Amino acid sequence: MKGYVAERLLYMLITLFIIVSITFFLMQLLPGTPFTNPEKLSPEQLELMNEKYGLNEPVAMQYVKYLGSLIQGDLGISYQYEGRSVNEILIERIGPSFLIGFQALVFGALVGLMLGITSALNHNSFLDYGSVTIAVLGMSIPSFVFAALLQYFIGVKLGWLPVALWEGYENTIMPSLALSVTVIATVARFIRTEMLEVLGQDYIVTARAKGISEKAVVFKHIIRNAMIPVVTMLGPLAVAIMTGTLVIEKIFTVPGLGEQFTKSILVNDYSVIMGVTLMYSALFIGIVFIVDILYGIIDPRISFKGGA
Amino acid sequence: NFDKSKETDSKASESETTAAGQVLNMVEASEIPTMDSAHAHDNVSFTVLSNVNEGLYRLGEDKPELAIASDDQVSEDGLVHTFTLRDAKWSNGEPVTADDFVYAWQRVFNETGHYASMFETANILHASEILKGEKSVDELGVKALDEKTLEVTLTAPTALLGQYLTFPTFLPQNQEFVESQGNKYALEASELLYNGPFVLSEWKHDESWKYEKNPEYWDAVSVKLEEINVFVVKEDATQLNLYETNKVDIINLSSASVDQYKDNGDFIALADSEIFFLRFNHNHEALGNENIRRAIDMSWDKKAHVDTILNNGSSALYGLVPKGFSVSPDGEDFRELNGDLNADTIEKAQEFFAKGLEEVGQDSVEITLTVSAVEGNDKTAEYLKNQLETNLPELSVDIKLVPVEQRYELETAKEYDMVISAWGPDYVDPMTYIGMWVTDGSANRMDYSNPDYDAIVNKINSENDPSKRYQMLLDAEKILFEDAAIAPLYQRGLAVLQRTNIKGLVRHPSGPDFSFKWANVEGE
Amino acid sequence: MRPQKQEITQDLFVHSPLETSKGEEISGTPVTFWSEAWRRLKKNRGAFIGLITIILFSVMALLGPLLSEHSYLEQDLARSNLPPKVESLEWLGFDGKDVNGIDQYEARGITESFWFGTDEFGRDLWTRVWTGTQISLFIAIVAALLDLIIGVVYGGISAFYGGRLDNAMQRVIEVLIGIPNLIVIILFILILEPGITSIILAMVITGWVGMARVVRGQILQLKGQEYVLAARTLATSNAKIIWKHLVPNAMGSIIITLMFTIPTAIFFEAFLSFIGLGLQPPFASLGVLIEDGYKSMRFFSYKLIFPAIVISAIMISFNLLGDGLRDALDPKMRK
Amino acid sequence: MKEKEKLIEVKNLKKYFSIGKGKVLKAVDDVSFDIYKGETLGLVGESGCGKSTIGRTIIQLYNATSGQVNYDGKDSREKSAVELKKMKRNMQMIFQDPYSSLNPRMTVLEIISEGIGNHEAHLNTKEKEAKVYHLLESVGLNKSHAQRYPHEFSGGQRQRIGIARALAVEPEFIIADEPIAALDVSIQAQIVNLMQELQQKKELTYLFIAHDLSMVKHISDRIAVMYLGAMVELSDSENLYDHPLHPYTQALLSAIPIPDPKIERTRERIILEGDLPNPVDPPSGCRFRTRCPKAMQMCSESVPIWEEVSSNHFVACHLYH
Amino acid sequence: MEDYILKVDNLHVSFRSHDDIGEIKAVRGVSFELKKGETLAIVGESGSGKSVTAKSLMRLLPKQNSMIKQGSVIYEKKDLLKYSNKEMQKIRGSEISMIFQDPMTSLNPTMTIGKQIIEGLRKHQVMEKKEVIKRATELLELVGIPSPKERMKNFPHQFSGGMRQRVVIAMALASNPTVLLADEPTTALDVTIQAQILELMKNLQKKTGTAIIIITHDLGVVASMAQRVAVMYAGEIVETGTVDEIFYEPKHPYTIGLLLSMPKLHSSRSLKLIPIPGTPPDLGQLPEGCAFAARCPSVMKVCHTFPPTMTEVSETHVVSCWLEDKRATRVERLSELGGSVNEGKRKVN
Ligand SMILES: Nc1ncnc2c1ncn2[C@@H]1O[C@H](COP(=O)(O)OP(=O)(O)OP(=O)(O)O)[C@@H](O)[C@H]1O
Ligand SMILES: Nc1ncnc2c1ncn2[C@@H]1O[C@H](COP(=O)(O)OP(=O)(O)OP(=O)(O)O)[C@@H](O)[C@H]1O
Ligand SMILES: [Mg+2]
Ligand SMILES: [Mg+2]
Repeated sequence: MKGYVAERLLYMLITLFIIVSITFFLMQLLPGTPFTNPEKLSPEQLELMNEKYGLNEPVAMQYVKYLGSLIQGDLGISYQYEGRSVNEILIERIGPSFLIGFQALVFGALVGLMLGITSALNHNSFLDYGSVTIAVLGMSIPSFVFAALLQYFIGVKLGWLPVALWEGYENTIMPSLALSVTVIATVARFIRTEMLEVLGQDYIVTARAKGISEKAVVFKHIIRNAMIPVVTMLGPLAVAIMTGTLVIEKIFTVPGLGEQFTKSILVNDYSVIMGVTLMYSALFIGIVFIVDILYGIIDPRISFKGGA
Repeated sequence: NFDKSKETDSKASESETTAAGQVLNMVEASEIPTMDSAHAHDNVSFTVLSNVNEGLYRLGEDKPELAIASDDQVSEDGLVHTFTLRDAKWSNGEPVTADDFVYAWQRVFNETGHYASMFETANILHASEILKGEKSVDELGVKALDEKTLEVTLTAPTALLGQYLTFPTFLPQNQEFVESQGNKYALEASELLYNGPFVLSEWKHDESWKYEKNPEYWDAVSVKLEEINVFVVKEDATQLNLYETNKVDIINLSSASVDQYKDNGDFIALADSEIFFLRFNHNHEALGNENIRRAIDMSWDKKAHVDTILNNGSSALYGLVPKGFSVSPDGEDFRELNGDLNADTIEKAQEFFAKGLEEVGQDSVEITLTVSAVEGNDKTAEYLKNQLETNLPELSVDIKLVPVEQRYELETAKEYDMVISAWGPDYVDPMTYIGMWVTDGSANRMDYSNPDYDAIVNKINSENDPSKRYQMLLDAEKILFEDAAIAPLYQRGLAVLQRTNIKGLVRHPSGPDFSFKWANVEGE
Repeated sequence: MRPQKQEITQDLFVHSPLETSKGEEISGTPVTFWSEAWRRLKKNRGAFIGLITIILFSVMALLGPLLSEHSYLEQDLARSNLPPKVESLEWLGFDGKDVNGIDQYEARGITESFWFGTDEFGRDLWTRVWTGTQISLFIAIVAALLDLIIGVVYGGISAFYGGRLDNAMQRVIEVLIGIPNLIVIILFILILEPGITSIILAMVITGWVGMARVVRGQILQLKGQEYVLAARTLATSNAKIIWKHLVPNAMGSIIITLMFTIPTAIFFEAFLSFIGLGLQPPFASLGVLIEDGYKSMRFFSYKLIFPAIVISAIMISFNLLGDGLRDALDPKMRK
Repeated sequence: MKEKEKLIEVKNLKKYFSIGKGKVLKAVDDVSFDIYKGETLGLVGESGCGKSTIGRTIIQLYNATSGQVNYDGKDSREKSAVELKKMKRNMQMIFQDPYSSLNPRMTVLEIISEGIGNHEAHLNTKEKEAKVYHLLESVGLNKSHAQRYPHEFSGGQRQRIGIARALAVEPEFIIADEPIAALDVSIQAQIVNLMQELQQKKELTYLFIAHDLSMVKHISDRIAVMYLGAMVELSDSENLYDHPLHPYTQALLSAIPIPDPKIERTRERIILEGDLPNPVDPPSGCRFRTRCPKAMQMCSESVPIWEEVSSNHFVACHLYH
Repeated sequence: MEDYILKVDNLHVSFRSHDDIGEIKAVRGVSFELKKGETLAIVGESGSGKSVTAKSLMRLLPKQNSMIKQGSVIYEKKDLLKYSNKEMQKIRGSEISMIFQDPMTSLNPTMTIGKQIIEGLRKHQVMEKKEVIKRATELLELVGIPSPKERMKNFPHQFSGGMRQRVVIAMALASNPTVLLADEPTTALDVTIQAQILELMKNLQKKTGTAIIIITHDLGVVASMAQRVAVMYAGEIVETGTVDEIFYEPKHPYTIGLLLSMPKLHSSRSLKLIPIPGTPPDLGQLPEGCAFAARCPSVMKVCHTFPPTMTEVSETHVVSCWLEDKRATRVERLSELGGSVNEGKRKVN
């Protein structure tokens, strides 16, 4: 087990290194400068600024320098927020993204689970189609539309929750709800499929034969066994939504990472791009690893070697 | 994560009763990129900086006013200005001294500030040489004669110095404080000093910031607002929803919502000074032809475009300098004086086009219209394409939508046929527009070159007589339009919802968006 | 067939064997895999409704624009922002009245009816919605198919050969996911000219990864099946084993995953257009129409509602059909 | 019995599986035996003792860890590619599970002609079809079944399809890996009869793997008994049945339920204690000693040798040395 | 004769087939009774409805597509088929328990062995947690699992097939059921393990007096376990009798065929096995008359059109076959064809 973890960690580092390197070079090819408002910059001024930030050096040189400071844990300084360190920005922004992402994940997983269970237990009945429709609506109506509707009806018309801003816990509810739509769809769809599979297994009949209640059968026996593909899908999805999503954060003014990231790419904020990429892929690779371990916990038959 | 939430809870309830108390809540579409005046280069930074700090001059309601300087003595030849400073204080109790200006100004060069070129524009002695690296920063034409006296030397006299000096790049900085903060300077509200009407009491990055009245401000008696909360809200619909739920008091309306609110009492349509126009690539086979360019400029319905498509208070533009931006020494608007240029019927446009085609020896023209993916621009492009193709049947237009950054790149590299560009003024003088088009000017980006135009711009820069100068500015614009060098599209307008009890809020056509100094909430 | 109530008489008690071969006969006519699947698909109400809806919408996407006299790019500011109006469907809200209850047609003296209303350019939304449906369906389906092909091949190879190759191929996937795909897409579209082809290719560059992961998981499970061993003892080539034995049996999961790819592609295209990397105006996809409609959803809600209904209906249908297909193709569900 | 000609020689065959974390599972550990042309060799033993592994190693689905398998007197590892292909054709396998060994998404025709296509690429579709029809008839199915899918068949019929698939490439040697274990008793008889008929008609050699001694005895000339990766006894079937030597064989024989209530009522069973030990970590010495009713001191100390105690009767047990 | 504890009367069970073409009549009029402490074996080909019969006693058939059409299952004077779900849950696993066919798949792979045993115990007995654990450990010990305490924490995949089947048995026995339904409890196991398990069940029965219904198609198992046998074919019981009656005087051609197709350890190799030709009928499209007619060597004209009636051969022996009809004199009986059926009997005598 220890050896396995060490081996995986090594692979993870190598993968990260490759990601960072490729991203670094690709990023240099993006059009434009990292300086905002270039409209007003004269070529001479641009030259001076490039020199100041070391951007006129050969790319290879910049790359070596970047790796150098990266090893010391320094992600550099943002261009669009001049002077602010990327480390600080990341730490600040990841919190809100993570919070709403996590809530969305938990809520979405629960609702998705219920929809999925309803679907599977009533296979090919109208309850099934109904649940499928709700789940699919979640993925076919874009989340920004859903978010806007939530904001308007719950925030403005009913006044139950604050429209936006980031002032207290109640501000996290609507963005989490809007985000959870995707999670609901994913979980519901996969739970349904998997449960149909599990429902036909002998051990479910065995469990029923013990005389335990139907609820216990579903929750203790079926769900867990239907969990594997859900976990496979949910892992990357969790990373994606917990590192922030552009639209939801924008609509609900969540000071998160998602908006930041897209913007940093569009305005060539090199150091932020690199920082977010690094964090995102580290999280992703980490989650894949955790998912692999989770497989073993959910289904003890799968040894740590597993992976899918 | 909500370590801050508890303290803000009480504030939140306070702000619910907006406009009760001298509190103003508003939104801004972006975070403050920087609070270091040496680096600042965008409206948000400018707005915040000019409300919490003050330089020699500040922007008044329509012209620059003396601020930290109580007096501005000009030498005979107009080259030396001697400023006498008031007894103003920094927020840490230190006095604001002439050295603070010298330090801050030199620092702009040391820090390679984005707007170092403003010193050149303002004719400050040796600014150009320092930028080119020919002279050292110490040689900049600014000197502290004593603690309260500052001497500024110019290369040529300019009537606009006061105007220039309102620009946030010219704000003072306290050397001792700046140096004590090291590279943390201006990163947080607490890592800054203030000498303006307000202090930044709270700054939550990408979330909100808060101004509070500065009791130490020399003119504190004129300041009525106690507190201004600014929230970062990037989505138009969210801004509107916040306004409707009384969370904020002022917002800009997106064009989609204008129809719904234009009869509302809070609705205000304001003219802005940002202009949108078509840059033509003058190297282009067809677009190098003056008549073709003129035809394009004339051949479409600018009015319908602003009224129906944009529908956000923007107005059609038939010139370079926008309406309501600059007045002549006689008090007349620049635009009124020069009238609508290149405005004529479609038939006329078709004539020009036919003539142009003949001149370039082609039957039809195919051009690409490059547009950056900024809201509104794509709509303009769609309309333009349709209009041009309908009215000039020999012309076909391909829209090329590109990311924002790429547009700048294509523009500077002159890899376009026709591009939708925008320009916002840096200071309140027509020169901020006229100066763009000199041969090889850095804002030209279309290889337009007319020696007459260059000559007149040169003359304007050294002309001291305001009326003559103004006439030359008007003439310059005419030359530009005789050449049909560009095709103006529209002058941006703002559709604003603002609570009616807010008075005295001053909006500026350039630099900072607002000054809060004179604002108050009525009914208190 | 049933004999009349007959007496059991003595003469019935004589030896009377059936033809011997009959014992081995299977009753009923032979049904092929696909015709059987099709028959069962028809029995599945949900799937059938889904299929019909998809066909309906595809037909509308092709014919819809022809039903209106206006083309999708014909502008006329005089008739801009007209609410939807259909004669005889006024009771359904197709009455040409705006939010303030003013009949815009009357107010502006327009006699023609625009079924889905018009946009600010006065373009007929009916035509635009169906043209958009055409574009979106095309992009989504082509992108999904490419994802499918690449993902299946990649995942199949990775899982089938296993070991080091698998390990390496999985790391490649991680790298691909790690590199921000927006960067890749921007670069890609800058190299190619913007347009449908480059949008599709750009989406496919990283889009296939999900499919590859799913296929790999399935094939890892399937490759130990005895029929695979049997094929190997018959000296069947590896490619043939993957293609004929493994992939068809992983179809269920592949279909479900495909159903997720399609909406993702549609909205990703809209996002690309939004940042200037997508379709060039005046073309509009459903995604772009929804983005546009969203901005003015309060005052001109019809601009959002129609494209949103179309896309939701299509997505729900695809998913119902997908579920049905999964069931129909699943040998375990067969009798 | 006519002069015996060795078709397959298995010498000191070992097959280890590494199962991660440095552990090795010795599925087959040093096994030697011969298979003669035309005979049926039965291979019995508890589930998991390595029967299938032997079969699969012989047919080269697995690569042996060490030891050799000689086919026609030549080590298969030394064969050229052409010879290997020929060998693959000469050997075929019938699988245990008639449900999972047929691809549910292929027609019977496709399933059976797959091998023909691989080995006789020159045949055109018509010829292939004709061959498939012929094969179907020879296993007691008919032409009309060719276009159907496996799920339309009963277990016994499926197993016949599996046999037809194996026969399609005209092998001389067939490894039948528990071909009847998953079938109903009444169907088992059909399959066994069919296999016997085919053997006579086509002079086939069988390695018949099973764990059910009564059926194995019925079909086999000789029987080999395995326990936990090793062979414990090998003899003519009658002989093995009448004079089992190894305590494990004895237990196995006594455990077979006999469909006769009166015998059952009076019968003494040797009930083995405990379960099959873990093959990752087998007992020292004789592997059977943990369950052996006759275990002695020395059983835990040394591994019993595989020896021919009487003619054609091999056994590995300390009791007989 | 009223001392039975379970009486099944005229049970009919059907399935809606997946594609709605028709009804699969899996069980058609099954009746039998079970006395205390008795073992009844139900034998029959795969698909003959044995498991469905057992599952319908427990009411464990899938709800969506199965229907118990008619009949009654009288347990302690009440009809189980009329019980509510809640009441049924009380009976299941406490008074009537069931052992399933496949030990590999009938345990939940993601739950420890201990939890799975305890789950049933806690449902039915009001006991302290400690006591429950103790009882579970005892049960494991009882079914012969060494070091049961540690083994409780293991997962099913850490057990061998034989051990798993013993766990399943332990679970079924947890509450000393009055009736135990063992659905092919040893089919998937090796003969040596099978012998262990059968021995175990016999011993337990002796101790607790549980009545057992053992379902199998292995006549060897029947011979060693049962007192009475019911032979099923295509959803019907075609013959019932004591073991000896079934083995030594089988009447139904199917029973005879079954016995003939078994290889005998003692018989010579040259004797060919006699399989029953053909395959069982499609339960969705049953022929008129006798379901076995198509495969019956002694088939008569009457068999094709009329379902056979029950004939009592002896007080305990009932057959449903036209051959037993007085009128069927001219037909050669299969039992006389295959002398080897009675081989065993001859040997013993
Ligand atoms: N590919 C493999 N990887 C690891 N272990 C394996 C593999 N194949 C078989 N084994 C192990 O090798 C041992 C022998 O397996 P094998 O399949 O040969 O047994 P068997 O005698 O055929 O059993 P059965 O009667 O159940 O078919 C078992 O413990 C099994 O778990
Ligand atoms: N859930 C179900 N849905 C549809 N048909 C079913 C279902 N369960 C059983 N059947 C059908 O009912 C018939 C009887 O099945 P059953 O499981 O009782 O057979 P069995 O005698 O137990 O056979 P085996 O020996 O194979 O276990 C079969 O034809 C089977 O296909
Ligand atoms: Mg095996
Ligand atoms: Mg059964």
